[in-house]
Amino acid sequence: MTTTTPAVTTAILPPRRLIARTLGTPGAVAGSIILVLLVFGALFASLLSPFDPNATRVCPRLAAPSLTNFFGCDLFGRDIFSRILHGAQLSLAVGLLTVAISLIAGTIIGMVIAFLGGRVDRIGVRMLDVMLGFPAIVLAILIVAVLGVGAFNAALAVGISGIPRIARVIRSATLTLVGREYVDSARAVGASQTRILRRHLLPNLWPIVIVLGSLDLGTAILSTATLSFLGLGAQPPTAEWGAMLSAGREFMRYAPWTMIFPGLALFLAVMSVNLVGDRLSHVLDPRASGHV
Amino acid sequence: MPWFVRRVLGIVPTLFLTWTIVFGVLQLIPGDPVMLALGGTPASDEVLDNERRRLGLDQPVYIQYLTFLKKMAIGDLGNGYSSKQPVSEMIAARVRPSLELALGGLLVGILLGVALGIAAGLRPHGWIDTMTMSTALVGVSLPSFWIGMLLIYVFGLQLEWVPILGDGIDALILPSITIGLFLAGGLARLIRSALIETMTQDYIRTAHSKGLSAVRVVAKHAMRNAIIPPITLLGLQFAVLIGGAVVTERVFARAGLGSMLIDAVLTKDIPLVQGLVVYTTTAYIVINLLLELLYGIVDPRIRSRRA
Amino acid sequence: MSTLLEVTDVATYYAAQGATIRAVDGVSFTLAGGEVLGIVGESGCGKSTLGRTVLRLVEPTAGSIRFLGEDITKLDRRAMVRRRRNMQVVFQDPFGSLNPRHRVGEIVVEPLEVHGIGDARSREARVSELLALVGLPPDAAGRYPHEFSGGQRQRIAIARALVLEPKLLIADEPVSALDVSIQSQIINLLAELRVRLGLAMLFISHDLSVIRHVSDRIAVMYLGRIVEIASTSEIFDSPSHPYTQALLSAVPHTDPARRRERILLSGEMPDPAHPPSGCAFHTRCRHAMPRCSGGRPLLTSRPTQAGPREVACYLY
Amino acid sequence: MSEAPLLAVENLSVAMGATPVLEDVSFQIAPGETLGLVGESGCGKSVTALSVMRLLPNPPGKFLGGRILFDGTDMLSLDIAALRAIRGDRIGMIFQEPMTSLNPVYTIGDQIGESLIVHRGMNGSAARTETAKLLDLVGIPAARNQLDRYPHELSGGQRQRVMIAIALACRPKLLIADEPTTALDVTVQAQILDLIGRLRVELGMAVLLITHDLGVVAEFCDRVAVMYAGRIVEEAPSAELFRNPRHRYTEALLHTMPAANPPGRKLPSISGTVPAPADRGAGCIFAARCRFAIPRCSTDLPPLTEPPHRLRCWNPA
Repeated sequence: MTTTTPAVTTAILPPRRLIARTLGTPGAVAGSIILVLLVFGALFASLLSPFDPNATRVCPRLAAPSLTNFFGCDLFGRDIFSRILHGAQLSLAVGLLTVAISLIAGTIIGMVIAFLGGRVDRIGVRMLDVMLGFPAIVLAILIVAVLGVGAFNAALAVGISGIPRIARVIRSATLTLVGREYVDSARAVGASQTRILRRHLLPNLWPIVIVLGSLDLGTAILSTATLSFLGLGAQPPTAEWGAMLSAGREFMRYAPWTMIFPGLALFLAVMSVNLVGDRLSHVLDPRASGHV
Repeated sequence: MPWFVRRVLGIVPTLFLTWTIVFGVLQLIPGDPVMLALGGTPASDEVLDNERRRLGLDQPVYIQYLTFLKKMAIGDLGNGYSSKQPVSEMIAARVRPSLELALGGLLVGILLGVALGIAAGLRPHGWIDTMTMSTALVGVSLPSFWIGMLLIYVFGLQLEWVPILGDGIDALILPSITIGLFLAGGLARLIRSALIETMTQDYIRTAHSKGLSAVRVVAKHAMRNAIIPPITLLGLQFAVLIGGAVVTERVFARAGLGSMLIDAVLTKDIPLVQGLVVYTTTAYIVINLLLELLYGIVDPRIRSRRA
Repeated sequence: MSTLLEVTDVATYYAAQGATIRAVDGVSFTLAGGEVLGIVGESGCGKSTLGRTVLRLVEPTAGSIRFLGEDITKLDRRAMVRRRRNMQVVFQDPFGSLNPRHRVGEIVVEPLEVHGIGDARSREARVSELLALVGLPPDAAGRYPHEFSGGQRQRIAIARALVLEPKLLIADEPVSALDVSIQSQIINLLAELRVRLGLAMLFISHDLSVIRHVSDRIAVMYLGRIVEIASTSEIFDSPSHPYTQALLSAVPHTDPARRRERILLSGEMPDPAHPPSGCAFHTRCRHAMPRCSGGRPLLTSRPTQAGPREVACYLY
Repeated sequence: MSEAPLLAVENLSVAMGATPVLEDVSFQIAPGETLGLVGESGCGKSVTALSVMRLLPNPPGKFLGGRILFDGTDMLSLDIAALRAIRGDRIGMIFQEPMTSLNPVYTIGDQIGESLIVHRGMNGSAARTETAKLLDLVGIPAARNQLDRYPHELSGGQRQRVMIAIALACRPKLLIADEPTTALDVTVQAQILDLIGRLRVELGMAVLLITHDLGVVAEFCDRVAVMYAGRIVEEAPSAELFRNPRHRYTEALLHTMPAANPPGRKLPSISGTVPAPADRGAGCIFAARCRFAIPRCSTDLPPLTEPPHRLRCWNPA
C-alpha cells in the first residue's frame, strides 16, 4: 500500500527518441526481444503450433520432450508446446484487459476526486484507503466468489482489485499538477474546467499512466495465472499457464516438464514485461533517472 | 488529544467501512444462501423456512446488516455451512500454520532484502547495485507457485534434503524460501531507493560537514529517515501473510488460512469466507495502525501533524 | 486618471491544519488606469494571496473588488470569464507557469482560443506580433518551454498575459527567480510595455529595490494587512510605519551613501493562524505602547505633496 | 597580507563529469578576515565552498588540479580520517536551506551536541550543558528547554541559528557560509548577518561568505572576489571594489541593479546569457556579452593580476 507519487515529467520526448532511450540498457533490450517473440507466438499461435492444443492423445501420456513434442506431453496426451503458445495468447490478452480496467477506471476516479477536491476528495480518499486495506489477492478472490470462476471473470477481478491503487497514485499526481502555476495561469485566462482537465492535466498525466500500466502488466499476468492455479480462473481444458501448472503439480515426480515449461513461459512473460516497464519508468520519470 | 489516541480512534470508521464492504459484497454472491447452507441437499419447505429463520435471513437486509455489525463487534463470526462449527474456532485452529509460515518467510525476506538493499543503495549504479537490482527484478517476476514447485522438485524429490510435507520446522524451510524470495525482491528495491533518496538530502551534507564518520552518517542520520517505506512494506506483507499465504500453502499442501479461504470460496461457504475476510482485513488494519504508531516514534513530524 | 480597480475591505481566509489562516485581512486600495502599485512585504504577509484574490483565483471571504466599476466578487463563472480578458497575470516561477507539454505558440495563443477571438490566421499573426514585442525570435512559437532559459520563459509568460490586451496586469514576483543580470532585462521590458500599452500593474515583490524602481505607489503589507500606502518617493524618503522603517533599513546596499541606520527587529512574523491582538506588529515594534496591543490601528490618510499617504499606526 | 593565510586556494580546477565548473581559482583568507565570493547562479561559487570542505559529491565532482591549503595543510592530500578531524572542528559550514539542512528526526540539542561528542569527546551531559550555552550564543532564548525541540517546530530564522550553533560548536577558525540568508526574509537576513558578524569578532574566526547578493557582500565583507563562469574575474577590498569596479562584468553587474538607478529609468542591462561550456572560446568568457570587448578578448585569456586589486580583463574600466 505504499503509494508514492511519481514525479510529473517535465521533458518532452518524441516517440522515436523515447523508444531509443527505453532500449538504452541490455536488460531492456533482452526484455523487448522476449516480449516481441511472445507477442509473435501469441498472435500466430494457430499457425505455429504443431498440434491442436486441446486434441488429446496426439502423443503418449506424460511423454518426455522430444523432437516432435518439444516440451513433452501432459496427462491427456496433449502437446505442451502447442498449449503454451495458445496460453500466451490468453495470458497477454487477459493481462492487457486487466490493466485496461484498472487504468481507465483508476485514472478517471483519481483525476476527478483530486480535481473536484474538498469533500468529494476526502470521502473518495477514505473509500480508496479502505479498499486498499484488502490484500489484493483477497480482494480478487472475493470478487471471483461473486462473479464465479473463469478466465474472463478472473481478469475482471484482478482488474477491479487494481483500481484503488491506480486511483490513489493518479489522485496525488493530479493534486501536484493542480498546484502548478500553469493551471492557475489557465484559469486566469478564463479556461473552463473541462479545458483544464483535457488540455492541461491529462497530457501531463499520460506518462504516469503509461508507467503505471507498464509496471502493472507483469503483476496482472501473474495474478490472473495465480487465480487459475488456485482453480478460480481459467478452467480445464483451457490452455492457460496457471491451470497447466496446477495440473502439472501432481505429476512433477514423474513428468517435471508438465510444470517446468508452463512456469518458464509465465516467468519469461512477466520478466520481459517488467524489464521493459522498469526501463520505461526510468525514462519517463525524471526523478528515477536522476535528471532533476 | 494525544496523537496516538486520535490514531487509535481513527480506525473505528475504517473497520466499520471495511465490514460494510464485506457484507455488501457477500450479498452479491449468486445463489440462495439457505440452499448453500444446507449444502444442496433437497429439503422440504418447512426445513428451508426453519433454516432461514435460524440464519436470520427472513429479516429485511438492513436488520441483517445491523445484526452482522453487532456480531462482528463482539467477534462472533457465525457457523460455517459445511462444518457447522463456529467460524472463529475454525480460524483459530488454522492460525498457527499460517503464522509460522509468515514468520519464516519474513525472516528469509528480511535477511536477503535488507542486506542486498543496503549494499545496492550505498553505491548506486555500481556493480553490486546492478547485480542486486537485476536479481530483484527476476525475483519479483518469478511466479511463487512455480518457484515453490521447482524447490520441491529439486530439494524434496531429487536431492531429498528436506521433507516436503509435515509439521516440523524442516518442512517450513522450502515454503519460507518461496515467500522470502518474493519479499526480498521488493524489499531490496525499496530500501535501495529510500536510501538513495535520503543520501541526497541536505541534512546528510550537514552531517558530513560536522566531520562525522561515514558509518555514523549512514547508521544514524540516513537510516532513521530511510526506514519508513521498508517498514511499511514489511508490516503490510506480514499482515497479508498472517491472513494466509494463499498460493504457497496450496503448493506445499499446508493447512493454513489461505487454503481454507480457497476451499471456502469454491464450496460457497459464505460465513467462512466472510469470517476469513473480516479476520484478514482487520489484521491488516490493526497492523497498519501499529505501523503508524511506530512512525510517530521514528519521525517526530508525524506526531505533531494534526488530524 | 480614472479608477480601474477598487479593493475594499477584502479578506481571504482559508483552513489549513485545522486552523483558520487569515492570509489577507481587511485590505483596501485603489488603482488608477495606467498606474503601477507595488505590493511589498515578507513571505507570509499575504501579498501573493492578495494578487490571486483580485484575480478571483482564490475566492475572497469578505469585501468587494470593483474592476472597471463593477463588483467582480458577485459575478458568476461565465461572466467572470469575460472579465478575465481585461486582467491578466504573470507568475514568479518561469518553470512552473508554462505547461511543459505545450509549444510556445500554443501557450501564447490559448487566451485567444478561450475567448474565441479571431481565426486561425489572425491568431497566428497575433502570436508572432507578441513574441516580437517581448523580444523573442519568431521561431520560438514552434518550440517547447524547456528549450528556453528562465528569462526567456518569463518573456513567454508576459506575451501570453498581454495577448488579450488587458488593462490590468498582476505581476506576482515576476523577477524573483531570475539572476540580477536577467532581472534588469525583464524589468525594462515590463516598464516599456506599460508605457506602450497603457497598462496598469499590481506589482508584487519582496524586493524593495525592484519595487522602488517600477512603482508609482507602494503598499507595505504585514501579516495580511496593509500598514502603509503612499507614493514611492514618500515611502523611501520618509517611511512612517515602524515596520516600513525596519524593512527599508534591513536592505543591504553596495553604495554606502544609501545605507540607513539598521533597525534590527526581534523575532519573526507571527503565525497567521494566531495573529497578535491589536496591531499585529506590536510584538516586534520598538515604539510599541500599551494601546497597540488593545485595539487595531486603522489606515489613516493624510495629504502630502506627492499625494495622500495612509498609515496604520497610533504614532500618526 | 603579511600574516600567513588561514586558507589558500591555489589554481583549483574542478569538473562535474565532463563539464568544467571551476578553472584556475585562487584566493586567500587571512585569520579573522571575511571574504565574500559573489556571482550569479551556476558561476561555481557553491562548488568552491564544497570543494574546500571536500564535500563535493564524487562522482560526478572531480578535482583536476590545484591545492587547497588550510593552515598549511593541503586538504586534497588528506585521508578521510584527517579530513573528518578538520570538518566541523576547525572549519564549520552553514548552508542555504535551513529548512532541509537539519535532520528532521533528531532534536536540535542532539544535532548540536553531536559535534562536541565526536570532536571534543564530551559525554552526553557535558555536551548538553555546552549546547545550551551555544543556543544562548546564537540568540535562541530560554535555551535549556529549547534543546528537545525538533527542527519542524522552529521558524526559518531559528533553524539557521541552530545551523550556526552546529557550525560554531567547536569554535572553528573558519566558517564557510554558503548563501546563508538567501532563503530568509530581509528583516531576518539582517538578524542572521548581524549574528554572524558579532560571533566572528567574539570568536576571532575567518568567514568565507558565498552569496549572489552584492549588497550583502558590500556591507559584510572585508574583501570580495567576483566569479563568472567558473573563474574569479576580480578581487579587491570591498570598499575599493564597489567604489571602483574595474572588470567589465563587475561594472555591468553593479550598474544593472535597480538600486543603483533612479526609479523609473531604463536599467542598463547585460545582453544574452552565460554561454554553455561547449560554446566557450579561448578568450575571456564574458567577451561575447561585453560592450567593451576588444579583438584580443575573444582570443586570449587575460591573466589574473596581483593583489590588492586583482582582475582578469584586457580592457578594464
